[in-house]
Amino acid sequence: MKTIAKAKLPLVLELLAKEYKVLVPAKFEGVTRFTPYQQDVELALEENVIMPPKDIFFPQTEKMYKFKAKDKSLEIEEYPLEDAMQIIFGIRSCDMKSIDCLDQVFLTKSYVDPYYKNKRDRSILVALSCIEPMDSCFCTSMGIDPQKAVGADIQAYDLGDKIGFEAISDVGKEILEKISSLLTEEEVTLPAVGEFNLNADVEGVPEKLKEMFDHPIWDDISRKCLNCSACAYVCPTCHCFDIANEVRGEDGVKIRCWDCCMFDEYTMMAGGHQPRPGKKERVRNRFLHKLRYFPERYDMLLCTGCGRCVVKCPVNMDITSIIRQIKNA
Amino acid sequence: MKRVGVFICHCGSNIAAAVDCEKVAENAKSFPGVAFSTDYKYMCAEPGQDLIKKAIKEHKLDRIVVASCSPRMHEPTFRRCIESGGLNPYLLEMANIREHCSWVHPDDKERATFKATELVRMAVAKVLKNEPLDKSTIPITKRALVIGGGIAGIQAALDIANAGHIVDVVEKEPSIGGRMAQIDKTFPTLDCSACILTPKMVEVANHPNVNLITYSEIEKVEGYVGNFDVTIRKKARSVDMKACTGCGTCYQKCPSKVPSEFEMEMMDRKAIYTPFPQAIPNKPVIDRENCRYFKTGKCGVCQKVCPTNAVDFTQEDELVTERYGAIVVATGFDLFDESVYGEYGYGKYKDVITGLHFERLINASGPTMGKIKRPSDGKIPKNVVFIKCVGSRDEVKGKAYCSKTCCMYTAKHATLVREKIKDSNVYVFYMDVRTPGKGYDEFYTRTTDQFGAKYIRGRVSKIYEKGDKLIVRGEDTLLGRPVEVEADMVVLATAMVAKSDAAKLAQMIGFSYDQNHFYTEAHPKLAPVETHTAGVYLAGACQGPKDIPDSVAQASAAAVKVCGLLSKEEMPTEPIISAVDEAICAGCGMCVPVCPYKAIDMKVIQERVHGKTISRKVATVNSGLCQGCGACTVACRSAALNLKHFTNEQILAEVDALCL
Amino acid sequence: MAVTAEQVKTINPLVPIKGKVIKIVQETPDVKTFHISTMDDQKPFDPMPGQLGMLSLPAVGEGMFSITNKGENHIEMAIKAVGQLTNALHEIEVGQEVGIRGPYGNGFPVDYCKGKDILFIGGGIGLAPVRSLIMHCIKNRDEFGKLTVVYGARSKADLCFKEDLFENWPQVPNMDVFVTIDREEEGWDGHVGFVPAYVEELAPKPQVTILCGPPIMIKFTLPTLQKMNFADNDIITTLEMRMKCGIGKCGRCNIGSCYVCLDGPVFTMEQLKDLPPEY
Amino acid sequence: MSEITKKIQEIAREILEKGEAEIVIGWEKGTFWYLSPPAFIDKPEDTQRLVWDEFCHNNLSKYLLDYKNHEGKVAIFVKGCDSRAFNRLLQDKQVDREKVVLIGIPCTGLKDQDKAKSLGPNGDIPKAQKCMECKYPTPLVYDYLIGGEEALNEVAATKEAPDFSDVKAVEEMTPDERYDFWTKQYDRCLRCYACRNVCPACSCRECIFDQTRIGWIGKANNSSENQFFALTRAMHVAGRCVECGECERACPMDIPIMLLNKKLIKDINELFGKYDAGIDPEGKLPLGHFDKNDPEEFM
Amino acid sequence: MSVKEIPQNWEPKILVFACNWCTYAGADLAGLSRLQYPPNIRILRVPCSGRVNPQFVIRAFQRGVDGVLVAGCHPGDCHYVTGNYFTRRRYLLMQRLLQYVGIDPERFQARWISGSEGPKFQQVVNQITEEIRAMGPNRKLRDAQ
Repeated sequence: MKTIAKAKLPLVLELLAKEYKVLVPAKFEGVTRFTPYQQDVELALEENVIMPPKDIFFPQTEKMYKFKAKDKSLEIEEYPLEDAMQIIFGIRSCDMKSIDCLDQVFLTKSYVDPYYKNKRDRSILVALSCIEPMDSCFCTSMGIDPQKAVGADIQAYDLGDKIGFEAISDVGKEILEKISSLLTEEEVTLPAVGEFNLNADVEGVPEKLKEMFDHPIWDDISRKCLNCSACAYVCPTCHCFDIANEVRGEDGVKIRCWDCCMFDEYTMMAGGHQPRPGKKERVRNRFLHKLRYFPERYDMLLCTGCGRCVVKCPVNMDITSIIRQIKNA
Repeated sequence: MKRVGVFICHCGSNIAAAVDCEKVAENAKSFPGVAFSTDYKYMCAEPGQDLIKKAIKEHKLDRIVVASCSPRMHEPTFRRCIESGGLNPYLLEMANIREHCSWVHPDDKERATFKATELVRMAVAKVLKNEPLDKSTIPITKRALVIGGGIAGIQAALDIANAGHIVDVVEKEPSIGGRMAQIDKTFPTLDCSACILTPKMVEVANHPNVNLITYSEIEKVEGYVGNFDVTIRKKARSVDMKACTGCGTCYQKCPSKVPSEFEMEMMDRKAIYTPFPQAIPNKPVIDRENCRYFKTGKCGVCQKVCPTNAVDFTQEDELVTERYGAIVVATGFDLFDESVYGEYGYGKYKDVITGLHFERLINASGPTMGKIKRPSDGKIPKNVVFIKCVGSRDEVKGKAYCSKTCCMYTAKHATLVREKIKDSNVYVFYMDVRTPGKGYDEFYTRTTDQFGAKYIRGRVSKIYEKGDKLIVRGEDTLLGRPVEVEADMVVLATAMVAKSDAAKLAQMIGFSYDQNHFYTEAHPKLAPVETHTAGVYLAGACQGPKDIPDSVAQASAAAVKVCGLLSKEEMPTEPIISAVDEAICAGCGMCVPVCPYKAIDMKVIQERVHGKTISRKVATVNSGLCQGCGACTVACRSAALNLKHFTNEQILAEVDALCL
Repeated sequence: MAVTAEQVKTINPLVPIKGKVIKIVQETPDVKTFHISTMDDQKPFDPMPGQLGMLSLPAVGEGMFSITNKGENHIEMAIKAVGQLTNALHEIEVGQEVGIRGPYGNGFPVDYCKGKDILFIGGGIGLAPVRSLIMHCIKNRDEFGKLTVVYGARSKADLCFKEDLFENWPQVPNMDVFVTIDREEEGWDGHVGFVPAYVEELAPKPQVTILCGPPIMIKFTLPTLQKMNFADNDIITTLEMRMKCGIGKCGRCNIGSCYVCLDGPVFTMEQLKDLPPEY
Repeated sequence: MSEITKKIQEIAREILEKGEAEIVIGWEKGTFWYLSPPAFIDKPEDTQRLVWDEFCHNNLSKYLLDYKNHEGKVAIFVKGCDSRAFNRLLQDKQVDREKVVLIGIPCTGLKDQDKAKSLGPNGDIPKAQKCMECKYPTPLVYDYLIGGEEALNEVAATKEAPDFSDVKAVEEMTPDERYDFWTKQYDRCLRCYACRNVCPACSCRECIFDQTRIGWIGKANNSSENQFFALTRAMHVAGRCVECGECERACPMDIPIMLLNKKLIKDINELFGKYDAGIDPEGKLPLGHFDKNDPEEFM
Repeated sequence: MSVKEIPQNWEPKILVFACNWCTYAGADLAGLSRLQYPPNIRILRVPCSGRVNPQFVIRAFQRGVDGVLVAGCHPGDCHYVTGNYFTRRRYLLMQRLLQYVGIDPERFQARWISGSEGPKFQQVVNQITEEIRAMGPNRKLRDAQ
């Protein structure tokens, strides 16, 4: 395997950054997230980043098209799509899986989302393995191998003081080629992955949930929820969006931005009808979506065990505990 | 599709000299929603207005922007204009391009034109969000309430009654008459107070349009202008007003003696009593606290002696509720509590008295039959000292304000002492002598020059007893030396203060009062008898220290306001008022205290939530009270309150339009 | 230039094409039908009966509406004024340029209905989606059996498509139209009463029922239909949810694992029974 | 199990068994040792889930808004700050005192969750910032008091009132530095509204940030809109913030929200006289009344 | 563009929220008296300074004004009795808050200008315009457009 000392990793990134836009996990203004590589970037390789890579492909706010509306007339103009390739370095297995989930949503089932596809098509994904799970991690419970990501162009391995690279796709091979001068070929054995603190047994959960729509468990689970969207906005798989406009006089821009099923306005209909009026309905929909509806539709869970929601929820809504409660119900 | 018409006025050359009006009109054509735009020499003139009306028809305009002078000038004009053109008058906005543009930027036509264009764009953005508004009306109950039966209340009641309206006068005491009834003579004419007051009292009592409700208090006031629902507590008189003939046998025979409030406790009355001989109604009440029957259950003399069986011990307080269109508050004043000035020895030395005591002492029907005698030993005083500004103009111990009447009544007292006791000496300690009023200064001059009262400018520092004399020690600040006067009697000119329960009544009705608890007029100059609560007016000393002529004048002024109101069947209400979106209102009530007009109440509404009927509180705006200031809209965090014609949406649209 | 459903998938499905309103029909005090063409007077796209279109006044918003009919050069949408966008739509005039994209959703199972007697039950604005299928059946009259329409509204003024109901449709061969209003009113000599009761009273014998209207009407009509021994997959209805993207991505119109914009809006009773009752 | 935990379990059980309330809201242990999230208990046997420890941060008063239309009574545990929140809700007329059973807990201060996470269970975990500045550690209103009245004496308030040193540090920056500082903070705001939803001062039925039809705020997440959100929210909770610090704790992006709120608290005290929110439920709010002698700076 | 850079031909745009009864009348009086001041202000008429929601002020900065003035009757003279006392409280706080987040104090100001104070209106407008002109365009709180 081709390796490089961790301390020398910036050389690799530096080299790639000459040709590509390189996004790396780094601490940026108080939060760890994927950040364009610069020399003074504060790399964050110890733990997974707080903000998942979702917003690289599906930004929180994205311009769709612009328009000019005056009296009876209307002009619509699309923005040109970018074509520069970008490399995203250091995506963990859980987040690689989340990109798989997002691909399902945005690229399959009759329609392809062109905004997502464009960014996805010009992204080269370098996955990075985990050896020491955080307290809140439970990716293995979701069937994810922390050392082997799905969909990567290159799989990078955390080897302690070194990083190993393995090309998976053709593009991956090309990239590795470009940095080969910096790498050393050597035999490596992958370090063992540490113990997981959190676990969830999802076996049979989607099926069991088919009969649990009216189960009293939802009253119980939902009571402490605040109906904020912290969980959804840090979730690597949550993908709901709203389409809104920003109008300044005659000129306007259609934007799409993240939305969340916890909000009242999300399903509120024009006449005032609200199909999911309260906490219970919304919390139930959220977890059914993750654990039943999404598997029904796309044959995979909409949770990757990254544990971000467990950490960030102000009232400790813990999906692993909810899965346990479902199992025990 | 909304169709805005824009009309740019040249105002002759007033605007056109500094603003390129044609260009502004041309620019406006490209603003969203503008269907027609033009300019004209004089928009407000008849041809200009016709131009607007014609354009409304020809171009199917449904809202109008006029860019001209200040809306404070011509908004009513153009509202009428578009109304006669078939539009709701509130579908008008004005851009002020004269006072705010051409007149202040005469030398930079380019930028003035640019500014005018922007002002028009803001107005267009706003008018697109204007809603038609309708003036509604509220009915007026043709009945007035006067609270307080002193000279101010009597005068107001008579004026209202003479104009043909029904008026109820509520008086707390058993008789009307108030403070003026206690006074002996009035300055500056020295005519007898009773002689001029009593006929008024009789007149008001006999007036077919006036109902006197004495020995009664206001319990509760609800509603708003035109429709005040007032609950009045008629205290139990224990005497059947219908049966009683006022013969007086009962109080002649009553065994319980009580110090008379009317006589400043210098004389006794009975437990069943009329406050003074000329009382109206001249029918007694039983003072239950001091009545032997009510205290011990034994006695009942009055009942036994009453020839008409009018005494009724079983009477109870009665609450009556009546609706009034307008209220005049004329509750009068109290006197400052002089005991604050320990150095004057009031209460300690019997011969230190107040002005009002003095009024009773010189009154022919008073405790001394009009002879000035010392309360302590009944001797005729030789040396009388008057001290002015007791409690007034003294921020530390008393009130900061000037009590206004004391200079004159002290001069009056001084004159009377000199007149009645030929060999007397009168000393007046004063800070200033203030005599603005017709004949007032002449009166004061007579007091000093003709009657020889000695005025000493200075404060009194101490009064102490020496034998049967009172030593008054002070300083003559003009001569800059201490003075000491050996006095037989000292009269304190105590300040007029607000009634002790003044704040309570103001809160009940809902208008404001100042830090001294005098009632606050709506405007110190231009609305001196109005309160901030529509339909509630002020008369007399409840608003601030006043003498009789001022009180009477204010009472008549208040009466005119009432008559003006009651002369209408209904009153139009301003449609630019706040409105509550009940779906949003959480009922927190934050809007209530910020409303200066008490126009916001909380009400309970019922609604269905998840198949269950629940009730919750929401704010509601009383359209009769709301004046459209919009304070509530900012107090409401969730924007459940919005001010019509100046809505959040409209103001945001204006801000946005400015920045395009 | 008409865009086919297939073409739409190759272009950006989230960006509307420019269209214009060529005709506006005031159906009831709060319902208007808008006829929409492309700028070069073509049909914006060719919808199947029951499919949806996303209509926008971009400065105000975008909304999903059922397409009530298609003409040679236009599509029609009947829209009730209930919110910000629909109120704004009610203010526009002929010639207004709008954004339009679609068609979306599954549409009615036209092939399944072929050769069958069809009962159409509609209430209020609920006739809007049904009308597209009625018009399709009329245009292809030979392919379908007997057509029966039972339609009700609160009052006479609230009846949509009056011209169809009283003039056009009654003249179609082998087609019955029954109209009812909730309460008696002056100038109405037709039937008075609620739709479910009227259906029971008429006792038609169709093979397929298309049912569309306010939830309360559906709730009370279903037992009647069940009494008539209908199979659940022969009762067909349409659902409404708040929608934003129209292409099954944005998430909000899900009912269970279905997206109404993509998998609906047409559902059989059989399908609905498998879905959570969150609509 | 701590003494207090035992007592709160006992009292909760008693309240449920006697039918004094239908539901008791307290805290239970969460996923990690440093989390004690809210627990809703309606069966006496479940009361054993309840705990009291140094991580019972959640301000339970906020949940009373969920029970506005609930017919029966609700019992909640309140620390000092929670009781201030309860008073605030009373002041906002959002709760009915008669329908709530308050069980007071004299609080000796909670520990900082984030520091606990990084220092581990054996670390010397400092108190949470809000607790170091707490002026009212004991409940101001309660029906029951854990540990009885004498427990109140044991819990002494912080000797000194908060010195606002953190606020002053920001005040001392230049305007551009301040703008930079806050822009960086709010650039990472997700507008998830956790701060609002957890805040007991936010009791509106419909928040203006949700009123898209009026368009107070755009849906887009950008610097400008996020700062509109921050400033508007700060003004809306001005004079109403009970310093429970929940907004800041709830924020997934660790934005120092209390640094804004404290600025307003400091200024209200300086401008309009000492005022602590949630002390007197009958009192007037700083922005709900005025004094004619307020400072005059606009002449 | 750096915060300090002033583009050519730039003119400050200043929004004045003026109460109808005092400041608006004061501005009218300035006009009647032909008191000149630079044409950079735009007056937005509100019934009372108490109607001015702080959100309007932030919105104005968002949309690109360079300065905001809230002006009303002197305390004690409010046409609506007490409106401006609330204004005073609200904007004393708001002013500090805006400064705290980095808005330069000159950008947001509040003044009492009565209907008789035409000259004062002129003087205030002159002063604010000059102050803001010296500072250059405001970019703080601005949305990207």
